[in-house]
Amino acid sequence: MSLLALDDVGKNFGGLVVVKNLSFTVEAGQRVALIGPNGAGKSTVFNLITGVYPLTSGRVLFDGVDITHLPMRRRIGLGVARSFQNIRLMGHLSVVENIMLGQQPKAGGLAALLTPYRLMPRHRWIEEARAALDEAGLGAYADLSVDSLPYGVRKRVDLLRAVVANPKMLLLDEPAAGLNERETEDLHDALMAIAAKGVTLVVVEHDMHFVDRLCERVVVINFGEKIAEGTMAEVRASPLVREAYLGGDATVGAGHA
Amino acid sequence: MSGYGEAILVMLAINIVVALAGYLPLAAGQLNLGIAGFMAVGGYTSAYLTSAYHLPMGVGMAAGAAAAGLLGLLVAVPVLRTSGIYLALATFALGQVIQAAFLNIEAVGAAAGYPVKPYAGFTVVLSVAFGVLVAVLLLSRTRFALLLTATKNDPLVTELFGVDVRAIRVAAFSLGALIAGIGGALYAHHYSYLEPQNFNIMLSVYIALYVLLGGTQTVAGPIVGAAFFTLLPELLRAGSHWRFVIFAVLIILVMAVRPEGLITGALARRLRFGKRREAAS
Amino acid sequence: MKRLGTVSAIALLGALAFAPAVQAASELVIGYSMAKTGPYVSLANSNEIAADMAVDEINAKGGVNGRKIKLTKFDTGGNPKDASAAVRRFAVDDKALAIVGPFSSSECRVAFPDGERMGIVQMSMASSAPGLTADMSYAFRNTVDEGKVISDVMETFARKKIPSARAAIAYGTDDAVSKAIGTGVLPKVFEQYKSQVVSTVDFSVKAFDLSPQASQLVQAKPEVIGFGAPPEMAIKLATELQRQGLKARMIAGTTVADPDLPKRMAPAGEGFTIGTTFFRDLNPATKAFSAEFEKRAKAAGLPRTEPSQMDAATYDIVLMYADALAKTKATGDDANLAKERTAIRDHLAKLKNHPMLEGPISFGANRDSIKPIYILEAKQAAWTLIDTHEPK
Amino acid sequence: MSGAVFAQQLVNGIMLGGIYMLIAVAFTLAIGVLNFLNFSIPGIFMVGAIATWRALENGWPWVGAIAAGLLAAGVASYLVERFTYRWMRGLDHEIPLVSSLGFLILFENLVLIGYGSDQQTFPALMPDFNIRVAGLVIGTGQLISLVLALVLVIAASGLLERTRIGRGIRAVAENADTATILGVEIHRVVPALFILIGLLSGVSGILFAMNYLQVSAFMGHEIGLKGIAAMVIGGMGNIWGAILGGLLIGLIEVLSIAFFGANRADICVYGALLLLLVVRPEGLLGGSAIVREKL
Amino acid sequence: MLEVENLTVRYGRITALAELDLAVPEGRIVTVLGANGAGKSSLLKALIGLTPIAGGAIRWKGEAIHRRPASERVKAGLALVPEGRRILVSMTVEDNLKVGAYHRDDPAQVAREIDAIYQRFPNLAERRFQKASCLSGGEQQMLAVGRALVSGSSLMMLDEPSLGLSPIIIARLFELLVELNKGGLALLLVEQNTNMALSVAHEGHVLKLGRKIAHGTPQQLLADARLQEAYLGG
Repeated sequence: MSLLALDDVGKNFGGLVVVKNLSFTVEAGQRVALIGPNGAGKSTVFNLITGVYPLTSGRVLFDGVDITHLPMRRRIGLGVARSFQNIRLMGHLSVVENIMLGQQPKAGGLAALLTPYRLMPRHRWIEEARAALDEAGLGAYADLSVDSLPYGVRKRVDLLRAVVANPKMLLLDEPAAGLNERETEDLHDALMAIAAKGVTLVVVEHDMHFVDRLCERVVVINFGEKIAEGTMAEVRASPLVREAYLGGDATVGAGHA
Repeated sequence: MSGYGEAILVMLAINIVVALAGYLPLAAGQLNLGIAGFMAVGGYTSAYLTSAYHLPMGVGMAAGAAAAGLLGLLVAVPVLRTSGIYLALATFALGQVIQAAFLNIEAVGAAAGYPVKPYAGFTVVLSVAFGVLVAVLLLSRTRFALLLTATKNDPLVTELFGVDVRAIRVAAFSLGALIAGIGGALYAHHYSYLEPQNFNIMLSVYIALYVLLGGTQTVAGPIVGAAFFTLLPELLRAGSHWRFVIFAVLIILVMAVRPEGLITGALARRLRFGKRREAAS
Repeated sequence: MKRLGTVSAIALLGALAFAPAVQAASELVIGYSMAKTGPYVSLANSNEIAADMAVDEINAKGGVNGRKIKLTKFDTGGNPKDASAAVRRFAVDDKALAIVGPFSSSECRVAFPDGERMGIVQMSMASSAPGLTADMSYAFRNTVDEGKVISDVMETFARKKIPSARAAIAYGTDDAVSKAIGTGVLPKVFEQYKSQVVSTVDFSVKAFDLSPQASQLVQAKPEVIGFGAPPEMAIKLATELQRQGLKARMIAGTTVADPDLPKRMAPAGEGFTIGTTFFRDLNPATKAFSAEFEKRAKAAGLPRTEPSQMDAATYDIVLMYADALAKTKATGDDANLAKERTAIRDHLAKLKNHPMLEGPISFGANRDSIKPIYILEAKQAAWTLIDTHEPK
Repeated sequence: MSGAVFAQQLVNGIMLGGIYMLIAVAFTLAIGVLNFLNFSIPGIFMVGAIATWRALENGWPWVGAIAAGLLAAGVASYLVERFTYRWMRGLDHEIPLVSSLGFLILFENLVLIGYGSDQQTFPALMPDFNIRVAGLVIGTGQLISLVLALVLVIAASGLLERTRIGRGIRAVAENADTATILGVEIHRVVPALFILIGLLSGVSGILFAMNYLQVSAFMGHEIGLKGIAAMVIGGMGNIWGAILGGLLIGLIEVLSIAFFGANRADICVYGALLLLLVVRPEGLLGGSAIVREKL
Repeated sequence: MLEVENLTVRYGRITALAELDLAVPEGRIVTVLGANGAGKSSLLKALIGLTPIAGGAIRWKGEAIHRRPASERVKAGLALVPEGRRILVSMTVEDNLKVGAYHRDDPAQVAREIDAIYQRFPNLAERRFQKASCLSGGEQQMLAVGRALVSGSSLMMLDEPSLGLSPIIIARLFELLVELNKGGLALLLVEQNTNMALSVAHEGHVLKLGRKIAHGTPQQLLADARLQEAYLGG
């Protein structure tokens, strides 16, 4: 059984069709990319999976459960986590506190909510969050405001915050956008390490080189519809994909696919 | 200690309690302009139970706090369907309705006011206020406080980390109402007299000002704000009637220079982190 | 920054906590709780002139018991919490023997229990809400019961055969004194004088639009309208009644005793009749007082220079205190403070027909004063005295 | 209650509503365009009336005194823009609110120092300023202010709808960045709007003084609170909503006083506001208020 | 006509554009290509004055304009059709066009030009008094172009005009752009739709991570492997 299955999913905003008859599945442990030109509806797909928007039609199944009508927070409880295209860290919290927010899905309970952990410097939440930061090489930033961090670091904190929830599936919205080559390389390694722990990755990304190296399978959408699916090489060969990206009749860059 | 000093400390203590009542919802991004209404509920409940049924003052205060908290819970559910400026206006309307309601309740004297028998002196007021402060400080060290800040910062993302944002908001609002009830009960028993006119919109507005001026990101914010509003007019006493003019100018200037309030989370962190760095070196 | 804040806050608290508790031992200290800022400022800030006048007169004559009187002042801004702070400062820090004020009923409600706990006399010059001094022993008011005042007005109407068969009541509903007059005093007085109450209207004392109330009164066509609310509301109602075309005489107690009122509501207020406890042209003493007051008020740049009933009451309170200090041989020494404060209370409680500026003053069972009531009628933008009721 | 009195009460309510309208429009402009709950408006209202009163006391002719009042109100509002909104654009919505409250306290206390807390008598333009038809008394002053309120609001609405600066204001209201790239000078449009808000508040204050023949430092409080209620009931940001809201609040207030007594009037007025906010936060004429943000 | 020299744009510590040189001669169509995050939008925002620049210079008709506010740049003849079109949806179609002519003082001429736009886009004419929110995506794009036209500009900058439009509408849009260019209007076209953009442009620049990696005529660029690399990776 697939970990994630979108079944004939559709989404309209007013009269505007953003996602249409979209079906695809992701198997547990896979690394899948969702690509497509700007405005193709990729982020909307993420928002439909996490429940930010209600579906207009179709179903979403996760880990065997029909989550189509579950509220956002319940889906997260099932093991979905995501990062954000425009980094959405909490500016009023420190780095370590942002990471601790990521622990929320597994913290649970009223007692956990009301434990004055900040008076207990050895409390396991803090220890865990610091350990996670140290492991990611971000330990030095732990007590700073996120607003004061360089962009690359903020991206990594955003990712780490999603990872500490121990999700079964991680949705990454343009993780490499705005990173330089070095940082992109580090990100690749970090994601491979996460995947090695059995976490399923679904990535929206424009850097095709990055996608090619990271993902085993690619789903291409344009105008909210799936136009191709397969390995990166297969997808590159598809005339529909070339048209979507480069427009017109695709006669570009011979020999590069 | 001098009599005047005691009187000012009592005022400060009560103002800190009500500032904390305004702080909890504001920390979750809710501007409650009806705090005075919840104070009235707490004050009148405690006053009535202790005066009409001769219950001990402690029981009365607890009942007052519970009544205010319960009312907060009851109104939070419908009122928190609104947000931002709508919530501020809804709570403003709520405060006006509560005040007007007490003007019509003859059992507690209506417009004539209600004398309150059991007296809470300097020590009682300061101990209760200290207790509230400790409780809020403890609360501010919990995950609940973390979620409050996150809810204010970015409710959507907070929800995406599995948090029931609505429940957090309702809890913050009701807890604020409960603390306001304690503040109202302290007022009632210390000043021995309640009248609905005391709990007007300007009181709510001032309480909101305590918190916004002090800063909504740490517990120190409302305390500094309440101290600013309580002590500054006293310090300016020499300037007699110019004092409120100077005071108003200071409000405008402080908000211009530090729009996030006098004490921000970043500032508090910098101090803490700074200390740690000093210790390490 | 935070540490700096904490440090300065502590320093500030320290400064407040150990504020001036020092005065020359040779003076007898009286506290004066005044409302120089806040909602009552224009009624209350002229009181200070009267209080200073009284002190100056006493000290010019060599003071009391060979010592000068010293007035120590605290501005409450009309705020009950500050009135409470004032009592504490006077009683604990300033070692005052007695307190002039506070001004409003709301302040008295809070300050009187404090004074009771600390055992120090306070005497209000303006508070007239009913029942404020019940269950107390140190709380005095140099004001009279509104029931007595309004009853005297009706008495005068009966004597002078002014028509009052059809009566109406208009009162403020969110102010203790106003509401007590409207729901307690006026119905009883009208019943006593066989006036039929044909309409009762109420309003918020913060209201600016009284058109709905006026419309109801117009329909009822009363000959006399009993009024209970502050002077501002009297002006508003009189103006609105004139606009809607009702000619009826309004009557009221001391709540509207503002010397400038006829001028301020002219021409709508013609015939407005009130009872009050002070009239400037009564006798040589009141004329002299008014002249001196006017001089000082002008020098201080106050907008109103004619003394009000509260100004006269304040003046008399200081003089009554001076008299009590003399009679009880007060020294103001720390050791005897409590005893002397109680002696002052006991002396004042026994006062009977004590001759003062306002007339002979006594204190009744609840330590509210009993004194002559002057019935004034607004004629051509000024008050004229039409009757006097000496205390029985 | 007889029919005649009821009719008179309806007239009273509509006239009172006329007073609330202008101030509700001032609030609605600040909210609708700038998302700014501008608490200094009651202060500006008062400044306009007090300045006119002072000028009249000093023997100025009516026209000059009214001009002085308007000037004072415009300048006061411009100061508020200069020291609150301009510094704090883009921050949490409560922050300029705090500063605008600071200005309210400032204006009131300056007047308190200058002229005391007394309610001052404002001279009447003429002795009997009323129209009497079929037993109804209609205050000419109130009628004029109702008509003038409508005219001014229609003019303001026309200004927003048809003029260049009006289009600029609406463009800024919807999206300041888009307005910028279209060449709208935000640094001119926003102060212009504040001056417009100031003038509306000032006119409202002066009309109030002419109707009720009184001015005082705190005259803006009650009317300001009712104006906010009127604005919300009509729909925040909607000028015609402010008109409707003003009339409704006036009628609710007068009729609840007539039927239930003054004690219950506030419960009725603010209860209606609370109910509306819970049931239909966008107000009677407002568009949908809550838009889900984009990730 | 427009010359950009050494232009650098930073957001905080992130460099969005580094030392970019670029020129749009009179009457030409210049296109700037690149994947997401290449800095294309930042370039246009800096040119119109929405984003402050960290270094370099922007010259318009020989005059340095990079310190002037946006409103003056629009007055001088620059117009931007922003990404996502940014139609003012609470206003009518007609008011959107009039806001486009905000700084112009010749109402009669503006009215004539608006009429001309209606003739060109009959769909807009039909809905001239309706709220712009009821327009379809394609109509909104037409309105955004029309709005830029009535500003009386001599250089129109377009940020991803084909975004979210169907192929037929895109084709119509580009026909229109060519036609406008023939009428003398210079265009600076930022696109991901590479082929479409290159089919109309006189010259093109390719950006990657804020730096220019290629420049040339459409033919040169189409043959250049670096172009495809910028989009689909190596």
